[in-house]
Amino acid sequence: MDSAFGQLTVLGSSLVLLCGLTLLWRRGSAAHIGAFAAQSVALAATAGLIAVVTGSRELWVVAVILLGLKGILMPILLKRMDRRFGSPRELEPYVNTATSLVIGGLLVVLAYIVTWPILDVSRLPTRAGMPLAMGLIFVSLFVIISRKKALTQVIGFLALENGIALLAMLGTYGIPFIVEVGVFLDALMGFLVMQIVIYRIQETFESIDVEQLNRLSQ
Amino acid sequence: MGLLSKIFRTGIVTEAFPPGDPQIVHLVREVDLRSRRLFGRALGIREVDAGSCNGCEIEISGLMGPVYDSERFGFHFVASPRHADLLLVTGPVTRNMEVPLRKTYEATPSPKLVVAVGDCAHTCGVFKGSYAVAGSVDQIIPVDVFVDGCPPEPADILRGILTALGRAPQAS
Amino acid sequence: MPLPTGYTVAIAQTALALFLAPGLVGLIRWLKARLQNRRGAPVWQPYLELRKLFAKEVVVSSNASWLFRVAPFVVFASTVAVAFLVPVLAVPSPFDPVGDLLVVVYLLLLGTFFLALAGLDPGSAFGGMGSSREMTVAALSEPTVALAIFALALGAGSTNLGQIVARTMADPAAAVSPGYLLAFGALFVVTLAENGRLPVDNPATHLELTMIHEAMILEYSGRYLALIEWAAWLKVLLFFSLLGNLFVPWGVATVLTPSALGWALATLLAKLVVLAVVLAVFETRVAKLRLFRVPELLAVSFVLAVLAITVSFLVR
Amino acid sequence: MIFLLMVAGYLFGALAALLFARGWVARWLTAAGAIIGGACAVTLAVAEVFGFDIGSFQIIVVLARRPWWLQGGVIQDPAQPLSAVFLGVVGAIAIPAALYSIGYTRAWEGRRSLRMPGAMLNLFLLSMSLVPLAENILWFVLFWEGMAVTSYLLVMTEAEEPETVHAGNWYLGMTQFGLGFILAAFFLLLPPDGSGDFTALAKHAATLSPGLKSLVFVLALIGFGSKAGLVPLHVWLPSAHPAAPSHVSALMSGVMIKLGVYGVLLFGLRLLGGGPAWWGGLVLTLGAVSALLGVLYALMEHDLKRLLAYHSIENIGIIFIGVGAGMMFLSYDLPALAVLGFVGGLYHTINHACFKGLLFLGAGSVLHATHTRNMEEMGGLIKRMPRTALFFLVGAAAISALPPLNGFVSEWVVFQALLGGASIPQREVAVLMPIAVAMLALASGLAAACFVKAFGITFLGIARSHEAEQAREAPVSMQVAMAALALACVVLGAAAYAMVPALGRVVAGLAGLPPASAVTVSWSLRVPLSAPGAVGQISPLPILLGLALLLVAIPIGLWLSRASRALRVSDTWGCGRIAQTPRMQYTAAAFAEPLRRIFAALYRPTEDVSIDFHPESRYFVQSIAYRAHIIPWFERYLYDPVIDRVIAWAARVRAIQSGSLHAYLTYLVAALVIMLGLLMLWGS
Repeated sequence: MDSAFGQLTVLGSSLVLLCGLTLLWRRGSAAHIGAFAAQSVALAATAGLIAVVTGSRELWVVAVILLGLKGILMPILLKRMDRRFGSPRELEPYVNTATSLVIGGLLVVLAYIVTWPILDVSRLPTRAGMPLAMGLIFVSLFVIISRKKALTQVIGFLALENGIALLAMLGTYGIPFIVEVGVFLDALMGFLVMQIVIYRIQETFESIDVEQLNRLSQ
Repeated sequence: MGLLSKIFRTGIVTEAFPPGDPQIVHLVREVDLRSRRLFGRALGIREVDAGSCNGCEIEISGLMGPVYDSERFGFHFVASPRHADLLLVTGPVTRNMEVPLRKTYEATPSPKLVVAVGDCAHTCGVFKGSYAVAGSVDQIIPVDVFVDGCPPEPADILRGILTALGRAPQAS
Repeated sequence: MPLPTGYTVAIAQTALALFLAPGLVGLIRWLKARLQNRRGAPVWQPYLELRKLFAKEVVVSSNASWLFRVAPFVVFASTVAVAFLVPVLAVPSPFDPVGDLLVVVYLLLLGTFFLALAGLDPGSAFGGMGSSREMTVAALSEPTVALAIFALALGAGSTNLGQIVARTMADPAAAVSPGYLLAFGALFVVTLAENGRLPVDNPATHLELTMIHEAMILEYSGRYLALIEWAAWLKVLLFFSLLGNLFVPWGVATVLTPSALGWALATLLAKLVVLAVVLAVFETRVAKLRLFRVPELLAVSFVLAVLAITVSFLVR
Repeated sequence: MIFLLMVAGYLFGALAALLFARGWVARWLTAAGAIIGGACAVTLAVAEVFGFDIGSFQIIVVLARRPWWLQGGVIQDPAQPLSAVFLGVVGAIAIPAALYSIGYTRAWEGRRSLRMPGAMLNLFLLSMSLVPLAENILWFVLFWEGMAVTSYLLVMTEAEEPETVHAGNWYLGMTQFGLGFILAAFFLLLPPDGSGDFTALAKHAATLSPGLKSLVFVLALIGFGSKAGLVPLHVWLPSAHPAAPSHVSALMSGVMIKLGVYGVLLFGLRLLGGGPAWWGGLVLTLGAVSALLGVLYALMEHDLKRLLAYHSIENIGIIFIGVGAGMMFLSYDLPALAVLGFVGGLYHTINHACFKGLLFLGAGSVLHATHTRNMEEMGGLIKRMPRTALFFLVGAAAISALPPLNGFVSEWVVFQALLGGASIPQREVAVLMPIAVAMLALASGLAAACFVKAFGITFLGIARSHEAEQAREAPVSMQVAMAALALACVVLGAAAYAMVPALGRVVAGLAGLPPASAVTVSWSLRVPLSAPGAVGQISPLPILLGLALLLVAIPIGLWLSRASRALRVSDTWGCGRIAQTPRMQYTAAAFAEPLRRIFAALYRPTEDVSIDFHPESRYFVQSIAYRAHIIPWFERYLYDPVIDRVIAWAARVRAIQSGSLHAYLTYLVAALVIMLGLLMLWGS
């Protein structure tokens, strides 16, 4: 029972991580938004799975919120934002795609190395998924660093938030409900702020290539 | 997903031969029987444009499309004359294409067939007598069947190919 | 009635693989034609093509050397040799200790190596282009294959195919473990790349400049072409059997009774059909990648393999 | 006895070259000496490794012990099997190389005397044979230097070429640089009583602190790594090896760099007795990086011999991957896996000597026939040099690790060792193994691509130059030499049943590895090759026989099924173009173009295309010149700054350079006084 549960959580976490890696692979905004939506759904499913096994009612609520907010609402908002700005393609990133993917793989390995000490002491059946969550955090950070388009960076930020949520769920069977909701709201606020900033960038530079911001320093 | 549902909504579009043309149906059956012996109902076709106006090419590409779907008879267009059993030649043979046409014929392993498609290939059409034209296809390489028309319809081309198969030497 | 011995079964399953290979490719083509709303050629079309090619004359370039004439035989022999090693129907085969998964991979590379050389032999620009691209793709898919093997070996404690199959059968939970699924994903992408399927290479293209596999064999005709085509089809079948029998081993016979073998044959056919449907739908959905985006696809499969390994380390 | 005969053989060869200098007598006698020496070396090695008693080693010990300052003699009693392996490698390549030189040096008649090259060849072989037999510092360093100097002189054979001089300078610089590190490592190990005996060193090393041991190991790794051609110490190799005559290139690439491997094993296992895991990790990492970078740079080469030299870096990398994995397993107390790693490394050492020797001899035959090393000027040689082509093909398949040849079998053993890496308890270390597996797999895949290019562009297609059109098959002696090595590639692959256990015995007992009985494989067709610790099994011989059987069976099957037998010769298909010219073929540069673009981050390729248009119209091109360059990272960013710094410093020192003899004598005296003063201070 325990091992099957553990396997399933690892599977769920792998899916969440793979969606994060898709951000590095694909170039189109539509693909990025789709990957993010899929990631959120997978995350919600993992949360639901843990909720079923642990019988935690709070986690149920979290799963539903995740599904509604990140799986459905945010992708719609993102799509709307995407439609406002012309160029649907990612600009040539700082690191080319194949190299990014290999770096992504190595980051996951790194995540394993740094979480091993935790895994050795943890007795939770969900512990095996934690390195993957950590990997997602690294990968999302890498997305934010290496991609130029503001929209991609926003998605990277949201994926990062997903990674943190996943890590919290796996590591503690769900953090206190109030904290979770707080983080969600934070993320939502951050998202809205970024949306406004992107509009401003777009208006000022007629492009959402964040490299344009370099011109501010001149 | 959208693509898949569209595929299923559309359904098979390949047309059966028009019922009013019993001759073709008969031909198909007959040739099917005969060609099975030699080309085993698997025919590689190499198209050679020896100087046509591309009218015939448009009809030939219709042959490959879903409506006529020549693949159901086991005909497929190949990328090299080495893989081909039949050359489908169009247009009057221009001086520039004379040697290439001959080379293509040479490059094709025997047994091989040649079908000349379109009026130009047969008589040089309106280009007859031009200084740029070397002659009709049969003046350059041996032709098994001519398909007349300017341009001929895909069904005619198909009939021509089938006729050529009927004339093919039979393997023992 | 005495039971068939291991050797009989091993030879029979190789013959079966050779026999089924054209049918499998015919099925994929038929499915793709249906997905393009065409009627398509019948499933047995490739058999007819083979028969025709064996009856035809061979035309050899005047620039070609003996290597050009030997290469089809090497390609065919190496692929058939692989067919002896891959578990198609029953495990453990008496040939199991002869070669493990690494031997399978490198024997296939042997065929690719000779085919690429044959592409360069007649001195045509297309052949060189095809060889260059084929070797590039083959080299870049090598690390993924090695890591997928590593992941499988970690789970099974062996690189030998019989052992991997036996191990997965003994522990069914392993088949749904993330490590296996990720390795499966990685190997599936490699299957596409190694067999020249979309989105890496279009098996139905007529445009020389977009070709990979086809460009190398433009010069071949008659029985040589037949051998090369048959070997390529057999390779598809072998990759499918690997995917089907290593990751979902149920049905593979472990005892050589007629009923077990019959059941194995039935499940094998079912697995092949399922994979053929998956491949046909996938190929209909995707467009061919530019050559210089192929490494990105292979990098994806590489990352899948890396994940498979890191995950397997923990499950161990 | 046999040992003496070996020494005598080499000396005889050297003497013959000095005496006769030219003509067939000189060529034959020089080669004969080397062949006798090589044959004796092989006999000694085989006897030692496979455990035949020929009672020869004892004699030498007595002879060598005589002078007091030798302290222990040349050869230990009983000899180290590890030394025997390397001795055997030297001998095994010496024979075909010497045989080859008979035909190869014939082209020198009238242009060049055989005196120096012939004598140096034999002395080079002698010193290489003696390096692994040396049992104390003095002898070791003496032979090591002898090897360096003789090989330097051999590289300089064609000193009239400025390129050769440049290569020689690099070589001399790097080899002396390496020697400095080796000496430093030795001196740190020197026991207080000053005995330079290896046994004494090992005993003294056991008392050293771990930090000092690590320092010694790193120094030795740098020193021997520079000889082996490990990245980033490899820069001399691609220029020095091709500059030498081809049979010498074969010896340098096939044998000499292997002594670097011997040095690392000598220090790591015998003298220091194993160490912490990071030693192995360092060796493994350097090996993996060398393997990958070696093949990546090889892909960009169009000079056949330079391409092969870069592949030596790759293969040394593979050997070091095996050795490094072995050292890591040893430190984690996984002896069975450790044996597997070392066996893989040693097996690949032997195999690489065979196929790289073969490939260099093949490249030499091509050079001999076409007078160029540039692949872009070759093509179609398979028709004019069919036998050379066949042998080169065998070597190319072996180095590409294609079954059933020897390269595959030894790479398989290395792979198996790495796959066993999952049993390393420390997981953050264990992740090194899959990374190494991926790099090794990529390297071997790229090697296959590279050799399709090397063989395909050189031998296949149409001749690209007049020289290639006029090429003629190599003389018989050269063919025989290549045939022997090609056969060795096949046999060594099939003989894995004997080689793996024998090599297991070789490393047994070193640094706490388990005794020989732990590694046993019986000789039978049915019994697969598997070693303790390995996770898989293969049987190379049935693979070989099975492929051969299928290759015979398929044509028979075709014949029986009455498939058409008609065959017609026609033009190459080129979409109907009128005539084919050699320039329509793919070139070496074009072949590697996709990979150059894919690995652009490493190569940073720059292309420059200049088109010469017809004066009347820009639509007609008269000529196009295309040049592509890649950035030589190591030369530009590692060595050039250092060299510049040294030259700048030297310019400053030049101030004391007066040209006056008196001044120089004053410097000497001053130095002497300072040294004595220091010594007195030390004493008190």
